[in-house]
Amino acid sequence: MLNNNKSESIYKTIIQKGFILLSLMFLWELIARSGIFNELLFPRFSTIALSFFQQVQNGYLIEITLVSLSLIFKGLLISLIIALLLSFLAMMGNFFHNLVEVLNSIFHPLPGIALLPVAMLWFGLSEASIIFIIAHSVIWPMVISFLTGLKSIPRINIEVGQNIGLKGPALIWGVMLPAASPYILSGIKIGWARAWRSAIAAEMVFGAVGTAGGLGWHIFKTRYDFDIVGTFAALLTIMVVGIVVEELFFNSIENRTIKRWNMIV
Amino acid sequence: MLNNNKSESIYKTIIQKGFILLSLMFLWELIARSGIFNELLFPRFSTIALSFFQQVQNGYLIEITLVSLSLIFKGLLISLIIALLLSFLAMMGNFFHNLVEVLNSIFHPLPGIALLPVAMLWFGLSEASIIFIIAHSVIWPMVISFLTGLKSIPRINIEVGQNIGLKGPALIWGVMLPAASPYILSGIKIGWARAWRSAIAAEMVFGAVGTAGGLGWHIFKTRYDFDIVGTFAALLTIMVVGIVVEELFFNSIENRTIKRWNMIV
Amino acid sequence: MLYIDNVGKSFINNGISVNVLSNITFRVLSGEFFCLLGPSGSGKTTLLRCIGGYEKVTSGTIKLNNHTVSAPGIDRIMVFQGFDQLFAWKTVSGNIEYPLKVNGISRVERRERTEKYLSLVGLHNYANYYPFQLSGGMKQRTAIARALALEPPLLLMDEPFGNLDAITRHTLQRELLRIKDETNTTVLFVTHDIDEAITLGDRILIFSRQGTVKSQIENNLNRPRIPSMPGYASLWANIYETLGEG
Amino acid sequence: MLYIDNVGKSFINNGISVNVLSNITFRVLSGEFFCLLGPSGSGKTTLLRCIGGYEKVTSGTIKLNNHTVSAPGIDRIMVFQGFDQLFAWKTVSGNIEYPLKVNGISRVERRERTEKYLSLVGLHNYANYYPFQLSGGMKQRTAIARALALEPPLLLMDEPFGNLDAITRHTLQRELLRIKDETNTTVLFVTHDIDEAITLGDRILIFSRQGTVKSQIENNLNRPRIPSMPGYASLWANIYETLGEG
Amino acid sequence: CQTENTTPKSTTGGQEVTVAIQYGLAYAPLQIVKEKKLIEKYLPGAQVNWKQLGTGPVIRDAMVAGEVDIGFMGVSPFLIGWDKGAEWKICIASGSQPLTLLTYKDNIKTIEDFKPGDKIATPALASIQHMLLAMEAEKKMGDAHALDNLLLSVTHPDAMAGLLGKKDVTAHFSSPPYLFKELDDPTIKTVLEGEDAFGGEFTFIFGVATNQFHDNNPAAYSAFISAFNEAVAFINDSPHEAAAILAPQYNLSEEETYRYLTWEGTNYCTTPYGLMGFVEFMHKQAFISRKPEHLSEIVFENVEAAIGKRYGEASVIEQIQVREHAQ
Ligand SMILES: Nc1ncnc2c1ncn2[C@@H]1O[C@H](COP(=O)(O)OP(=O)(O)OP(=O)(O)O)[C@@H](O)[C@H]1O
Ligand SMILES: Nc1ncnc2c1ncn2[C@@H]1O[C@H](COP(=O)(O)OP(=O)(O)OP(=O)(O)O)[C@@H](O)[C@H]1O
Ligand SMILES: [Mg+2]
Ligand SMILES: [Mg+2]
Repeated sequence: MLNNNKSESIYKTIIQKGFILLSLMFLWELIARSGIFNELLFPRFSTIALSFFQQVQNGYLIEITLVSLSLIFKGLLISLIIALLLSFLAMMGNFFHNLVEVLNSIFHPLPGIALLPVAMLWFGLSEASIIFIIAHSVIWPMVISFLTGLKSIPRINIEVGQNIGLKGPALIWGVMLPAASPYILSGIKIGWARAWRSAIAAEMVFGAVGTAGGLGWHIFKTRYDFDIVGTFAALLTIMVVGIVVEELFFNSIENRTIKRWNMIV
Repeated sequence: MLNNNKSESIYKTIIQKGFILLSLMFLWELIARSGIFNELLFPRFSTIALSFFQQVQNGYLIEITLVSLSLIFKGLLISLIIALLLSFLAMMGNFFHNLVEVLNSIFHPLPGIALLPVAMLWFGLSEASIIFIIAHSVIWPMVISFLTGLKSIPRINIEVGQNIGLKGPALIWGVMLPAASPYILSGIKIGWARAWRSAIAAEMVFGAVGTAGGLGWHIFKTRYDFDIVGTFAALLTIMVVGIVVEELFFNSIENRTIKRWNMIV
Repeated sequence: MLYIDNVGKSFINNGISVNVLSNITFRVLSGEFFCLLGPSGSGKTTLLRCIGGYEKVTSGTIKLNNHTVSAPGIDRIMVFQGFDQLFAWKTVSGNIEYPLKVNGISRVERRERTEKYLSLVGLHNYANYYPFQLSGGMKQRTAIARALALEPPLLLMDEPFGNLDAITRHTLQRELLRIKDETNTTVLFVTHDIDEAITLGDRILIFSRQGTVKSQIENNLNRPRIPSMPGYASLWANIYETLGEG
Repeated sequence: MLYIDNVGKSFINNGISVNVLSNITFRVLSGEFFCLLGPSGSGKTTLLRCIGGYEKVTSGTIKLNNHTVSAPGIDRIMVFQGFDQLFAWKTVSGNIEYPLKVNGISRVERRERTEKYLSLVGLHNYANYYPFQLSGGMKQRTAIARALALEPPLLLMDEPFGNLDAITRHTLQRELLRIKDETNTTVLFVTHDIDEAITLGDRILIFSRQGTVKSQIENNLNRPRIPSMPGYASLWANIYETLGEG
Repeated sequence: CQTENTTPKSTTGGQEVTVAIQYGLAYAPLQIVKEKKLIEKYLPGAQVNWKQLGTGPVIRDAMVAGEVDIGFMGVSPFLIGWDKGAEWKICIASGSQPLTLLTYKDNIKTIEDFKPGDKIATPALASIQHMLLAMEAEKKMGDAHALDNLLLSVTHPDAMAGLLGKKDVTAHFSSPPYLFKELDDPTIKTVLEGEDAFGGEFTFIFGVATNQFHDNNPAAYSAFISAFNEAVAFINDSPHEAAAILAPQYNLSEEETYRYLTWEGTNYCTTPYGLMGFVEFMHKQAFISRKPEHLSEIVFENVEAAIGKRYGEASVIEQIQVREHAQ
């Protein structure tokens, strides 16, 4: 039942994942070709792939992806800092804990759209507004993950940390962060995916000035133009970036940390 | 540094949280009255509260909230089941683990809007489409939480479980679920808030499915009418429901489980 | 009953394969009380985990009643080393009762057995405590009670009395021997304590620091065994010397 | 040096306040080796945790060098009971070195001390292992090395040798005594083992099952103390009897 | 609420019609059809499903997926869909509303006064508002895309907030009811009227039906057309009564509703104006890749008949399908 990943070679994982991806593409193509769904709404995978590669080749998709990625990166960084601060604050005492809990239960369920007027008032129709919306989407689930992680650190880890003279930020950095690292990582993983989603959604709402839009703006446009192949090619871009980041970034961090320490099987 | 919630009375928590809420309201009122923001965009809290209570009193807000809650509840239930199944599947072996990882890295970052054409094809203009969109929003962060939780269960718990003869679903139910319960709960918490968000967003895009619209549709309409007080009254409803569920549901579950077992401080 | 045949086990540590057990061969007869003695890090736990089915051997075979061991099973109940083997979400009595329930034992008998073994380990006043509310020794005793309550044919015990005071330890040693005779259980018992090995074991297998068998000693002293009895001191010295050889 | 004055401690269990320690009074002199002996669940760990500053006493006071103890501090290094006190994300040597780094000890001296204490506990070959790759006893030894490397004025040790074989245990007992004399450290040592208490302790405090002081015994036997020396057997019998009284 | 989505609902009963309705005064006639149950009046026993939908693209997706038989949309989304292969045609015109470009900046008198850094809000790219702006740009600046870099796509409420905030939105191509609210602010003034940009009158909200529905359900189709015609006539004949029916739907008072229904420039009219003008322009500017050879490719026969065809020279109504200023 319990599988032991360590003995499995990395190559095997890559081959298996590649196989899974190919199967999914094949399945898509098959369904599209079967004609049970209207091709206007469900184009063939091969058509999408073609359009994708054309637009990659001429640089357009890469360009707009970089625009979105830069937004996401900024949003994620700000969120990470705020979420860590909020979580540590909550660990400082009951009052702060209650405060963070109240803030989370108030703001977490609020749709981003709800903050548009506020974002507009504070940041105007600017990049800052989109980053604000991204942060709102990322911070709260991160806070839940981080806080659960901090609260379930084995007591003895903290006690040993206090014993050797660690306090405040040093204790946080030296003991609490590594001890809660499975939660921290899963919070960041969730945050990353959420940031994509809300960046796309926010770009669609806020629009873009002239030609400087990102992927979200592109999706909005292609959807408006009823260019469904274009929309799917943009979505394919998101998927590709998602897989690359998962494999290169998150998996390698996990292998160097929590997997190496046997904190996670 | 480390606070001990157990010694603190529940009353104190409630009083503190009430105080925090009142301060936030007061702050809002103050900012609105200061006139630094256009009142059309940032109405006074008292105005919002008045409208809120009027609409609660005449039953309208309650009615549409119930419509949304019913959507959310269905979406959450389906998501919970699917997320648990996917997570357990992933624990069954490397192939499935890779499959679930690939699915997550593909689908998690995809904005709900991307699935609209597909939802339309599969579920038509029905409640099922909105539930599908909600599920897409909820399942993936849940899977990350659940899977991290399952993977970080102390090995010895599982070994004792296997020793006493537990296998498959019995092992999952009897040992793995309780052992991973802090993660499971935090996944459900995240899911709950996500479900709100995506229900609102989906209703705004899809409109009112069936006869009566929910809160999302109401927000769409009030925004269209530029009835900013109405929009905020609807958002206030979401906040109130959020707080009530956090306090009555999640906190009482935590107190009966992970806090009681000292799995979480 | 239990055949350990030329067993070897290695772990990959920092990319290098390290031999932890090599050429372990012995057999445990039905109804026997068999002790494993060895220095810290000599592979006692690792061997017990292989027999329990929690680790795969790298070479050799382990056979229980002529079946090769491949997975954990209710026919070999293990008391693990350490304090964290209790289910944190169950009370002391819940921890003892739950495995009985899993194994289809009736509610009435479950209650009975739970009470019996709780008293045996001296925890009848702590039935409703959760593990985090227990002392180290109390956790260990609960784990022992849980294993005994299942009355298994083979009991694998990894330093179960490691954190108990002399009095409690003597009581439990006595009780364990009594229960073994009553239920005809076979016991494979890991200890680091020479006195304990002599007091309990019918045979004593001594591990070297390198994870090989150094010697196997028959212990024919009459029971109950006390340090002042003839032959005890010489056996003790013998074992101490064997262990110390390095 | 350390004054324990009429200390009481209670926990709330299932809504009821349970007294775990009552009326504990004793003092530990500077440079003394002080043993706490008592049955499982008698409150030894709880008292040590109060002295360490991890728990608040319910009544009475604990004073160290005339300051009331209120929080953990580097002046009292604790070896906790159990195997899980290592940082899972650091190797064996990392676990020993990190606290030295935190306390501003130079890189060179850190290296030196780490090597010294690693060898002392016999783990020089395991410096790069992570805790999950260690046996129970090896984890315990790492924790001991970590505490010793800090060379603290007061060492609080909670059954540190609980899971070690006789040979290793004897070596470490000897080394601990040597280090204590060298550095003039004060040691407060919890054990459940009568022999260990006699071998190590200048004074031995015996706890009753109810968490009160039953008696305090001066141990004036000459060192090194071996079971066959005059006075050992009678002291042993005396302690065993005191413990057994219930 | 069932999932047999592959077979369009319209083919099952023959007496069933699914209509998508959007929120807003522009769709007032449709609301009247719904409230007065006019389809049922013309086709007793008909099963009418009303789907309240949020946005244009969803209506389009739903029609393409066969979930909706009749939906209302602007002329440009319709044409883009048709261009991409959606099997639908215009079944009725709904009318027009004032479309006006507003700004708060004093120094902007015509569109040529916009500078880089200014932002002009339109609901979407390729929306009617965008087309009108492009037409004006073509006329005044010689390049239909001259202002494209200033365009900002935001919804009307957000654009209005931005304009009233006088910070982020320089100009808003507005429509009722936002137009009315924005004009309440004395500092906001008109830069361009839609009709001036187009060069004549035009209708831009159309009812669109799927070919499948039209072909398979002629009775339901014509019942809908009759119902809609009656609704438009009703609004034009008895605006007070219409306002009374509509007011609760839009959370407005009766007077306000009446005011909006009868605002200058509002015209509920089932005959299309300016249709081919948009076709020409969008084709020329490559918003669509092909042009209908004949009107019948994009409108059903009743619309074609309403426009009429006078041999020899174009009829009056035929003439007003094209733009006066088109080169
Ligand atoms: N998961 C593992 N990965 C790598 N090495 C391991 C692992 N588990 C155990 N070892 C190594 O195996 C050897 C034997 O360990 P084991 O736990 O069997 O010893 P033991 O005899 O039970 O010792 P103790 O009396 O201290 O518990 C040790 O050197 C240890 O480092
Ligand atoms: N967190 C806690 N909550 C409630 N009760 C506790 C808690 N910690 C300890 N106790 C109780 O305090 C008593 C003494 O426990 P303690 O751990 O101090 O014993 P000990 O003397 O160290 O025993 P051992 O030798 O078994 O480790 C026990 O009865 C235990 O149930
Ligand atoms: Mg061991
Ligand atoms: Mg203890």
